[in-house]
Amino acid sequence: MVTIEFLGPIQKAPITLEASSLRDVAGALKSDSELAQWLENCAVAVNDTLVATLDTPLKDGDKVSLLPPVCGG
Amino acid sequence: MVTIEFLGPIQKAPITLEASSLRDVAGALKSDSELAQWLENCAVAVNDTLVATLDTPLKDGDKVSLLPPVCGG
Amino acid sequence: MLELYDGALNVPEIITRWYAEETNYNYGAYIPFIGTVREEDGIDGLSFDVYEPILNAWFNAWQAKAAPLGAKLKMAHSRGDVLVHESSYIAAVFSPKRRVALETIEQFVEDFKASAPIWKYDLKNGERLYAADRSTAIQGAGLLGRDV
Amino acid sequence: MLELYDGALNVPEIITRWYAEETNYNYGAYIPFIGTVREEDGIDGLSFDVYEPILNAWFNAWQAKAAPLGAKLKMAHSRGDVLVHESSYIAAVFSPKRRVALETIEQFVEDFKASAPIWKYDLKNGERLYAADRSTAIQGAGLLGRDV
Repeated sequence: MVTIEFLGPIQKAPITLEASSLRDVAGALKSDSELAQWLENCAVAVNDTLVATLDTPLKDGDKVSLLPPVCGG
Repeated sequence: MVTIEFLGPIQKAPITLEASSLRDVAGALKSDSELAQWLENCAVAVNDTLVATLDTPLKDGDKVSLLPPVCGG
Repeated sequence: MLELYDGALNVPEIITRWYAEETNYNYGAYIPFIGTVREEDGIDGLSFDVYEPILNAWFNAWQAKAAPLGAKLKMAHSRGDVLVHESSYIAAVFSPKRRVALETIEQFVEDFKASAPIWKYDLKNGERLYAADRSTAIQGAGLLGRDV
Repeated sequence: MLELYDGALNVPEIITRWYAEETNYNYGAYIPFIGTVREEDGIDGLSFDVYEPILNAWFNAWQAKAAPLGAKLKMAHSRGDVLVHESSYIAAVFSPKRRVALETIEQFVEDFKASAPIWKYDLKNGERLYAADRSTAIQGAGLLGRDV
């Protein structure tokens, strides 16, 4: 199982699911209509490191974070 | 008479001379060997305003200042 | 050094402490950038969420990038609410030379705005509203929205 | 506002007073640039001559140039001796927007180095030596050396 957490303004509790790569996560999240607006503009981190490809492998216990558009300062 | 003052590192007391333009001042200062090294790299102000031409007219009581290379900060 | 505070920053304390801390580092230039909440659009203030693990990694990467230039970076940011005319952000560079300091502070602040995992909300009429229109998608965002 | 001091600047006093002074000016960014004397080439410190009338005119021209951008400038500089690890120069910009602040502080500091009528001396072995090799001729210099 991997945990998906939603940062900042995405008002959603973490979820857990079975996934062996980010591609599996993308497939699962697409069915959630609440998230549709966020998938297009969120960056993704695995275990707190930003990643660039859906082929990123995942293993049991990994944490996937969705980071929406930022505005610090 | 106009007064010529020498700013910063030019170790020289002010002098007064007759001049109707900066050209007259340039002519007079060239005969002063102490000043030779400074004439090439000094900016010139008349009554505390920087000027760009030797044709700048001067009148009685004007102050001409020589400003050597600067390094504030 | 990265410092996070609940609520507004104590700017005098921070910028003078940083100045004192570096007395014996032989720098020539110190440039703090101080960000203050402007009164505009009728807001009472701003509020911030900060995701620390990635913010720390981002800051440490910048510190490593500045080190070969002889430069050091410091940063402070608020969590939670910061009212109008209070300050929420300080980024600072120390370096031996002025050109490095001027170039680094600009790049550091601009990359901060584009990349640091911090989310801003307007405090207005008792609500906390995500500042979506002023926010920037992090480079590479949209991964999960691509065709699988 | 332009402030001149005999000897080293009291940096904490100046940068925090400037911050407090502008609390009610609705700026978003405050960037002070602080210049500190580096220990190098065996100097004990630096010493400065300042020609106030032209420095004031230069500063006022900059203030007028910054005003249409909504920006305000402040500056402090030392006269006389400033020892190693003490500070001699602060230039600061306040502005509503960060881009204006970052661009203005850079241009203001660079033009200061090229144009402000201030002369620097190394304090070394009891002597006060003009820093000729680090000095810049003011734009248009050399007028009196041209053929008459």
